[in-house]
Amino acid sequence: MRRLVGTRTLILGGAFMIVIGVLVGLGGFTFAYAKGTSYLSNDPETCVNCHIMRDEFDAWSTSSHRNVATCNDCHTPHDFLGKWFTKGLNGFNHSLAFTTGNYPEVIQIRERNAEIVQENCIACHETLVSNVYGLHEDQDRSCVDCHGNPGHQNRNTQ
Amino acid sequence: LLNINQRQTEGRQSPLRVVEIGEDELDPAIWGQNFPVQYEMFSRTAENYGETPYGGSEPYSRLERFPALLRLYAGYAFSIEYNEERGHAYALIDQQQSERVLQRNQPGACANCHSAEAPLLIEEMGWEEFNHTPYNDLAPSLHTASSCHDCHNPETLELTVTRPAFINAMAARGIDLAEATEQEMRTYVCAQCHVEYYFAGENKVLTFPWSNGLAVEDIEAYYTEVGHVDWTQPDSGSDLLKMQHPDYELYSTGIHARSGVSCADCHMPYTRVGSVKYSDHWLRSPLNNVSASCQTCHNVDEEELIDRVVDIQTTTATLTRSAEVAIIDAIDAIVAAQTAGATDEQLFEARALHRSAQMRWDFISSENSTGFHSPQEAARILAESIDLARQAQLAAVQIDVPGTVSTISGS
Amino acid sequence: LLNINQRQTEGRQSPLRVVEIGEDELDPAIWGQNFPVQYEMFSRTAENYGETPYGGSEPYSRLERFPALLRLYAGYAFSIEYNEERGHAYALIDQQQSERVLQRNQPGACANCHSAEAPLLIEEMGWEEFNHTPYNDLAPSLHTASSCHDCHNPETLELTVTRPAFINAMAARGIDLAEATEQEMRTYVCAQCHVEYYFAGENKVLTFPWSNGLAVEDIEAYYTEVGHVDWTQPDSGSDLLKMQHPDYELYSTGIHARSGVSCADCHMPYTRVGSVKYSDHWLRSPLNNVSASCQTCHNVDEEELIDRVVDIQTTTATLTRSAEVAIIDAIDAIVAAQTAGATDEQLFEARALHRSAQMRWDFISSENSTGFHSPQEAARILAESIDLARQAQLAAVQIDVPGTVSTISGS
Ligand code: HEC
Ligand code: HEC
Ligand code: HEC
Ligand code: HEC
Ligand code: HEC
Ligand code: HEC
Ligand code: HEC
Ligand code: HEC
Ligand code: HEC
Ligand code: HEC
Ligand code: HEC
Ligand code: HEC
Ligand code: HEC
Ligand code: HEC
Ligand SMILES: [Ca+2]
Ligand SMILES: [Ca+2]
Repeated sequence: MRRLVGTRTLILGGAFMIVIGVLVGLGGFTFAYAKGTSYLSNDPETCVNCHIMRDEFDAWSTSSHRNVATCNDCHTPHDFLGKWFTKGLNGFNHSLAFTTGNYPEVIQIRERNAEIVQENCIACHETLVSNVYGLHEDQDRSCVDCHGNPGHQNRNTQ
Repeated sequence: LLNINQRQTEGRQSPLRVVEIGEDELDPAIWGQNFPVQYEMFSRTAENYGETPYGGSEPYSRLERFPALLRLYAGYAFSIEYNEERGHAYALIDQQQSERVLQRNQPGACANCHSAEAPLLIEEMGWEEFNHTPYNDLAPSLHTASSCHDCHNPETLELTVTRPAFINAMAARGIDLAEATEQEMRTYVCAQCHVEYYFAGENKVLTFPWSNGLAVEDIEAYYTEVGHVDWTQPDSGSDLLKMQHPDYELYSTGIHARSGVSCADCHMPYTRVGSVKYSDHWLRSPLNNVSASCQTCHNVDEEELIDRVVDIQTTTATLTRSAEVAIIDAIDAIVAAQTAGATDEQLFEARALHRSAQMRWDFISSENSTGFHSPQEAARILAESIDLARQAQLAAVQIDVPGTVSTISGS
Repeated sequence: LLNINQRQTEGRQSPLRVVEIGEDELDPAIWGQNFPVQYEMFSRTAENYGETPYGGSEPYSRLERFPALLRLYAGYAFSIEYNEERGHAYALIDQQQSERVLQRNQPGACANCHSAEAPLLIEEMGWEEFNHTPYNDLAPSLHTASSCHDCHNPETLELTVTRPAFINAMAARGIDLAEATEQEMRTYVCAQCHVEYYFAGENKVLTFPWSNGLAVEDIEAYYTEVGHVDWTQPDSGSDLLKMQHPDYELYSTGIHARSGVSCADCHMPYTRVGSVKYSDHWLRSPLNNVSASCQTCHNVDEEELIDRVVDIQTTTATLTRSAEVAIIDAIDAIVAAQTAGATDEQLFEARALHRSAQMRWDFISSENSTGFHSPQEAARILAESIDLARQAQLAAVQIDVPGTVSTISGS
């Protein structure tokens, strides 16, 4: 079971610096792929500019959420700054990984991104889960433990 | 997760509190005024939803269904009455009306898991005093079967453990309950009662035999170390151990525990009522509620999921019957040797093997999931039980008694 | 399993065909010109990646590691040499160099699963003829170990089954291979060889004993019906059955098979090479490749996944050793009874029980996943093996032979 721990803190300055750093990074790493803008768009297709995202895209397009949530609805924070900060950070990470080809055989979501997804689940399903998730300060249970992968359905437990 | 925490606060306030629930409030109906949905669900534990292939809420006599038990429990209270268990609503009355209580003097220790009054009485009387006071003397102060108070902090409603035996046993295992995650608490609240136990010493102090670990071998080692014997079987003369509902212990060895799945995940699945999810407080067989209990994690149709469970259980049940046959063969052989004049010294090995075989069989037979909580481990334990029982039988039939000539075996 | 099927297409698209592959082309190197990646991977089955806790590609002697086998296989070829199996590249040479072949005359039937030439020779010589021709006479025409041709249609590259024994056996089960789904074919191609078999009748026709079903009881019933005996063990005089690699049969009773997971899903997982996913043709232990083999479906870290496998295997291995002890005790008892002058008639029951016990033990011992393919079923079968072996021992020690007086057992 995945434990969700730690809290996300956004320091304005830091965020800006990274975002800038990332834009440079993106330019440098993936210009050749001409996908620098992928992370700045809300269109799922743009994620799939990287074939490596194909499995998740395919799984998403058959998931219960295909009509209700796009990649960014789940994978980037809903608040403005956090959104651009995350797009930047992921864009940097993934572009780097993609360019160097240095990433795991089976891609696994990172802790920080899992937390973001969790927040987004709750953001959309707040009323429904308010009762059961209102009980404790240290919420350590991931929705995905039971709901497999609503965005993808590419795990056996789905 | 800042904004989550904010929501939690909202969440915690959402159910409007009609009454202030006192620290010592035991009556579910009072709690129910603040939490009508959970109360309504919890009350349904009084409902009989019928039998499942190996479980369910029909309190049939296990002694009638499995006559072998009469022989195996001979001389012990369980041979008088032993039924399939049912919902929490019956926790107190089923105990009070059991022939095991009516015909035998039981200690107050029995009340630990069958009465919501237990924690308060323990505070009042003291731990040891509570346990060794005769059950019948305590009886007048026992009114509430299972209550919200067993598992919840009346103020915050957070999960909490209220039973000293569990707290002591976890301490003996070196586990700090203060560190427990919320997910672990969803199992620990159940592990206060759904576990193997015995009454230690003069004061009949309720104790869980966990200090060596939770595996059946660890539990046997513990009982050997403390020299515990539950009863001596009249015909075989073997000093035996009785296992009771080691649901938590068996579960702990299974793939679900390993995957972080808690008791509550399957026995109290979230259920949508209106626009909100609640934990289903109707504690029962998941086979009565497969869609909520299993299908969220297993995207498999209901029929197939039930088949998976029942196939696992049928394998366990078949091996359980084989173990019963083997143990009874062993008892017969021991009795025959005795009749032929074998001495206690000569019978020592056979009886020791019989003890080991029967406590293993009982560990699975008395566990309530018929092996589902840990399929391979249940089969392993029964395999060992059978092996030990047959060795007991062999030891007995090969005893050299005056009037018979040495047996011919080379082994 | 959705995404697996999706990925399949990817792999197949890419390759441009450099050469035309003839219908009877066996040489993987030629196929490799069109499919260099798969060829390169397949060639690695010649690599020794070492031992895993219970498997791996180190061809150690199983007889040295488990000396009990010498006693259990006494009088049969497997007591001469029997090693841990390794990669497909060695399929032919390991057979040719095995003392089981060098010291015993074996039929051509042996070549069915160890040589890519088999299907062509069968076409040429005829099915029965191929099987009963002495292995040594066939030897000169056997050159290729395992080939693409075993599993693929040379033209379309679709999966295809090429071995008559499998096709006949599935027909006997009433299964129409023409109806097989792509996912089923990902298991069937393996089930051509990774199965229990025997040589039927004078012509030594390779046959899989499946007409009653795949469970060990079904297989035993089949052999009893046709009155098959693999060999008579010299010291016990029991007519025994030898089980060989029932990988497919055991797998079929497991939760993975039930969930539609195929052999190829775990032993040939999709692997990214550059931008394309290929089926990893380096057939080996998944423990050597957990991330691709398991993590696609199990979102659990590698170490934990390995622990889960090894724990299941350790339980199986422990029970397997217990069964060996029990069976050897039975053999000893039978021998002792014989020495004491027991008649074949008196020994009939003990020997029959011995046969049933040993074929069950061998079913799990000779299966190659050490129980992982179906954990609970493996434990169940070993439990029965132990029970039957101890009953055989009991039957033997209780035989009434001239010169000894009736035993004292009441059972
Ligand atoms: C530049 C190519 C590229 C694009 C475009 C791309 N990804 Fe990825 N992504 C990758 C690579 C490569 C990885 C593997 C990185 C790793 O796991 O180390 C990855 C991993 C991930 C992960 C799991 C690892 C983690 O950091 O949590 C998530 C989630 C993810 N991508 C989401 C997205 C979303 C959402 C989009 C579209 C907004 C997107 N990706 C677009 C290349 C890309
Ligand atoms: C952008 C808003 C949004 C986000 C983000 C979102 N959901 Fe949903 N979800 C919905 C809506 C709208 C529905 C109703 C769709 C329907 O009924 O077809 C839904 C349906 C569901 C359902 C019921 C249908 C099913 O899939 O069984 C589950 C469970 C669920 N969501 C879980 C989650 C989880 C877990 C997450 C986070 C991983 C999540 N949702 C993220 C909007 C969202
Ligand atoms: C312990 C398991 C578990 C966890 C953790 C869990 N859920 Fe659920 N969820 C369930 C079950 C069971 C149901 C089905 C309820 C029913 O059948 O009435 C459900 C139903 C839902 C539904 C669909 C309700 C409907 O019927 O339309 C949504 C949406 C949902 N959950 C969202 C979430 C979100 C968001 C989280 C994380 C905050 C979460 N769940 C965490 C078990 C879980
Ligand atoms: C409804 C919410 C939701 C939507 C929409 C969604 N995802 Fe995800 N995604 C998740 C969750 C939850 C996980 C974590 C899965 C897990 O932990 O098993 C995840 C994981 C991933 C991963 C990492 C692989 C893994 O299984 O950990 C990638 C890559 C990814 N998503 C890409 C995408 C892309 C690209 C899209 C749009 C086509 C998308 N996601 C749409 C919820 C979503
Ligand atoms: C993965 C799901 C799962 C988990 C986790 C689980 N159980 Fe069960 N439990 C079952 C199933 C399935 C049965 C069999 C029900 C039947 O036979 O009808 C069962 C049976 C039972 C029964 C008997 C119910 C009856 O029908 O009489 C009890 C009591 C029980 N479990 C308690 C527990 C406790 C305590 C825990 C945690 C320590 C636990 N269970 C964990 C699924 C689960
Ligand atoms: C450690 C907790 C615990 C203690 C102590 C305990 N019980 Fe129970 N009892 C349970 C649980 C859990 C069940 C339900 C599971 C089962 O029946 O296996 C149960 C079920 C029962 C039942 C109903 C099923 C049956 O056996 O007929 C009776 C009657 C009963 N107990 C009597 C007693 C008596 C008498 C004592 C004292 C000698 C006692 N209990 C001590 C936990 C406990
Ligand atoms: C046998 C143990 C047990 C008993 C008795 C019990 N509960 Fe619960 N209750 C739980 C568990 C487990 C949860 C889930 C808590 C979590 O996941 O944090 C829960 C959750 C709750 C919640 C939080 C919302 C929800 O539905 O998840 C409320 C409110 C609640 N219970 C009220 C009650 C009331 C009122 C009673 C008595 C009528 C009661 N409980 C009896 C174990 C119990
Ligand atoms: C204070 C003791 C106690 C606690 C705590 C407790 N139980 Fe029980 N439970 C019992 C007793 C006693 C019975 C048997 C009642 C009877 O048969 O009269 C029982 C019966 C059951 C049954 C059988 C119901 C049926 O229909 O056969 C299930 C399932 C169960 N409990 C699950 C749980 C779960 C899950 C938890 C924790 C969330 C839990 N219990 C916590 C004492 C307890
Ligand atoms: C909170 C998630 C969750 C719930 C609820 C759950 N399971 Fe599972 N189950 C798992 C996981 C995780 C595994 C381990 C295999 C894997 O990683 O998928 C598993 C494994 C299994 C297996 C294969 C292992 C074995 O013992 O043979 C069966 C069968 C199974 N579950 C049945 C059930 C049934 C029936 C229920 C309901 C009573 C249930 N599960 C409830 C998550 C869950
Ligand atoms: C139905 C297919 C099949 C037939 C027929 C067959 N084998 Fe095998 N053989 C296999 C498989 C699969 C393996 C690898 C798995 C294993 O070793 O258990 C193997 C492994 C071997 C090995 C290497 C491991 C060891 O046992 O030392 C030898 C040698 C061998 N076989 C010899 C023979 C001989 C001799 C015959 C004929 C008497 C024969 N095989 C008939 C399928 C077959
Ligand atoms: C032991 C059986 C076996 C052998 C031998 C074998 N393959 Fe395969 N091959 C498979 C399976 C299973 C698949 C997956 C097919 C599917 O899922 O439809 C596959 C798939 C393929 C594919 C499709 C693309 C892919 O990678 O999934 C190609 C091309 C291929 N094999 C070529 C070869 C070549 C060339 C050889 C010899 C060097 C070979 N195979 C030997 C079993 C085998
Ligand atoms: C034509 C017969 C045949 C077919 C078809 C076949 N195998 Fe084998 N396999 C063998 C033989 C023979 C060996 C043993 C080789 C040796 O030890 O010399 C073997 C060995 C293996 C091993 C052991 C490798 C090691 O490192 O120990 C694995 C794993 C395996 N096969 C998997 C498969 C899978 C998966 C398939 C189908 C996709 C398959 N085999 C199809 C005959 C076959
Ligand atoms: C769910 C995954 C899974 C499936 C499906 C599966 N296997 Fe396995 N297999 C394993 C694991 C894990 C092992 C143990 C490897 C070890 O011990 O190192 C194994 C072991 C083996 C071995 C021995 C490998 C060695 O290390 O010597 C053979 C041969 C084999 N399997 C063949 C098959 C065949 C044939 C099938 C289909 C009929 C099959 N397997 C299906 C996971 C799987
Ligand atoms: C194609 C999907 C898939 C693959 C690949 C796969 N599994 Fe599973 N596994 C499952 C499913 C489905 C279940 C049944 C439980 C469930 O529904 O989650 C399961 C159950 C299990 C269980 C619990 C049942 C048991 O036998 O105890 C274990 C352990 C397990 N898998 C380990 C592995 C390992 C190790 C591998 C790799 C060698 C593997 N699995 C490969 C899908 C898969
Ligand atoms: Ca019950
Ligand atoms: Ca091997």
